[in-house]
Amino acid sequence: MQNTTHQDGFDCDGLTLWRGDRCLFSELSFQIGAGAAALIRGPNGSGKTSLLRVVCGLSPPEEGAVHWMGKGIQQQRQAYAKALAYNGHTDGLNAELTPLENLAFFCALRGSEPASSVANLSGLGLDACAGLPVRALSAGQRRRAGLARVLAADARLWVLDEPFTNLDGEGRHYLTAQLLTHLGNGGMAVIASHQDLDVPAEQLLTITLGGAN
Amino acid sequence: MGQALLAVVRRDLRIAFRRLPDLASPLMFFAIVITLFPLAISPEPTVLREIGPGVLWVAALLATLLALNTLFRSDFDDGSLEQLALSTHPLPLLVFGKILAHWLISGVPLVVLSPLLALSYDLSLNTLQVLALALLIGTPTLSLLGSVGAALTAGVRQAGGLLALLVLPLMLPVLVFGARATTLAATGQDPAGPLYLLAALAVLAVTLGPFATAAAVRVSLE
Amino acid sequence: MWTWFHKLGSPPHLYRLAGRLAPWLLWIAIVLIAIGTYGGLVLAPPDYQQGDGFRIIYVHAPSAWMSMSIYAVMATASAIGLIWRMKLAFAVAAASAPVGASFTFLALVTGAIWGQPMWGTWWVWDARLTSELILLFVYFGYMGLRAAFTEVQKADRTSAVLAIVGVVNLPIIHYSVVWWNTLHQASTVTKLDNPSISMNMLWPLLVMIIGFNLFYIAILATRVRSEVLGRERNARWVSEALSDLSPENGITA
Amino acid sequence: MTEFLEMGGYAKYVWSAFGLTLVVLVANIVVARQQFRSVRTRLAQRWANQQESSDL
Repeated sequence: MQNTTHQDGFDCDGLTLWRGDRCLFSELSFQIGAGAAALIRGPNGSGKTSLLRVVCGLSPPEEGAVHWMGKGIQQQRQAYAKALAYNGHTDGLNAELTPLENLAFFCALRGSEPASSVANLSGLGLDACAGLPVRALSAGQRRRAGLARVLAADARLWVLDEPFTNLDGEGRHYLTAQLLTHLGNGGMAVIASHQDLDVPAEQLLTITLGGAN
Repeated sequence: MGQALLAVVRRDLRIAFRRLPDLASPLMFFAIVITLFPLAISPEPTVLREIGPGVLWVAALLATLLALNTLFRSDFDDGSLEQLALSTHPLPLLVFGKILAHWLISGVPLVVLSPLLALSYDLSLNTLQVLALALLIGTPTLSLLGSVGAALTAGVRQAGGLLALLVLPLMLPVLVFGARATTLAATGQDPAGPLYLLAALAVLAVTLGPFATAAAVRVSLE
Repeated sequence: MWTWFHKLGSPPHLYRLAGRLAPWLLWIAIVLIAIGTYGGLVLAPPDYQQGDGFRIIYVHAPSAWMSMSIYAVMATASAIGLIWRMKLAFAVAAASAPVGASFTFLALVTGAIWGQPMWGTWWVWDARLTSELILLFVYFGYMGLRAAFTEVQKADRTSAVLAIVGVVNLPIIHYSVVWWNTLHQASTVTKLDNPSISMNMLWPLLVMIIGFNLFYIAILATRVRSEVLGRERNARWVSEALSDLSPENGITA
Repeated sequence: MTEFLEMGGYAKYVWSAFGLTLVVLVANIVVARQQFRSVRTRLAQRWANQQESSDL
């Protein structure tokens, strides 16, 4: 893994992170350019989620740095936030609000069009429950609503934590299709998942955690 | 910029009104604490007039403390706090929106409710007005200071006692000046001095508070 | 100059340096405190107003001073830790908190003992005593928050924010308590002001303050070593430092 | 000497204050050393266990 910072892409350089007593990963470096996706694999507790949170800039690594377009993300918090769409284990949706209200809130925050969020909801088959509070939704529907936010954000870099969990076959198919079009338009993605991504091999970079310590 | 602030305030108010019991419990608590003291001390109007201002302010402080739990905890648990931290808008602004919404649903009802309850302490009309004004100036500071503690303990289970220990010392100046202003009014003197000091605290809290709370949110999300 | 500051940032270096310094600092501190006590109790003349009772100032004033300066050290170390990401700065803050709390407690009780003969009761809501009491709550709040997190890094950064918020608020709290105290001046005539201090009363006080400061740094040195070991337990140098399993004491006293 | 001990009538206040100071100072020393020693032995054992498990 050469450590040169990729000018028009995303890269991690020498990342080291400890969780209490365990070294989750050390000297981890990888980079992806336009149209590429990084798949983070590894057994449970191997630090996949922690790595994604470091990638988003939510938690600082012990050593190493994350670069976007060749510049450290800490120096360009606003620009990186514009380029990033993150969906963690919890889908970031308030239980009392409906999926539509949640999406409208995030679109207002991002200044993007709420209309696109409605389209995504229907695309993800959420029309039926668009009016129900999120707490009444099934785990799969909640996951779809969370992904609807990612789709509505039209961000260049997707960071998704186990996006396929709780999704049925049809949902998985829809998400994979969206991912391929996203990569097709020069987008990038860092995805932690147990399932395989059927993304063409030349666009896919697989990183396995958990073997390190 | 202002759009984002309004969006956060609207969202939090909508959530709050969907969970009315959560909204009402700090106010019920405020009322109950106020009715305890006459039972504990004495129903004598002269006694009540003397302890009234102090009791009302201590009850207001504790009610605000109770209301703080809902400020960040649910957003921390369901992941929306992460989304706020990753937003393009500066976090202090979004956090200020949340605190503003929190003040509207916990502080303002206190300001409205306290004069009514203060009647039971046989306080004069003028005192009630000064009490309401002092609370109007003081409760934003309570929310702003309290939000730092709420953010720091967002990830901690059963943080009730710890939150009180962290936040009450910070709220003491508001208690001292607020209670003094009300007592001065109750004894027919001019409460202007402490009110100005309360206002000074409010200005300080509004300018510095959101940045401290934003830093606390970032740290508790790490 | 920066190399010194940077070298302090390397755990093994600080660990060894603190190990060497701690015994000397402690001995010097004990000697100074002994001299100060002798000066205060024997050499200094009694106060014309409070008689020999005023001698309590030789322990009350230094511990009150330490309680505030240690919190300032904690806040500064926390700021350094957050801004320059120096883990050892957090170790200093973590190590200082219990020592600061012990001095605050000491200042509180010696203050109450000092006031007792004058006021006839064990506790009076004097401005300085009340501020000391609030400072003790602030210390407990800091230690409570730090204890709420199992992970050291999380505890460090969260308590650092609290320490900085605290240090900004403490002066405001103190002056609002003083303001509040002057309101009720009429009821309690007493105030814990320092008696007029002549030179032969003053030097023991200065010696005591220096002694207390050195004592704090000596204790800090040993406590920081424990914190550093705890934080760097997976580093190679820790296994080397532990390999000589002879009980190499932090403090030989 | 007894006159000195009386402290002009303030004996119990002055000596209790200085006594408490001594207690707090000694307590600080003892706790600091105790903590240091327990961290050392705990880590030494842990390091020894690691050596054992890696030698297997």
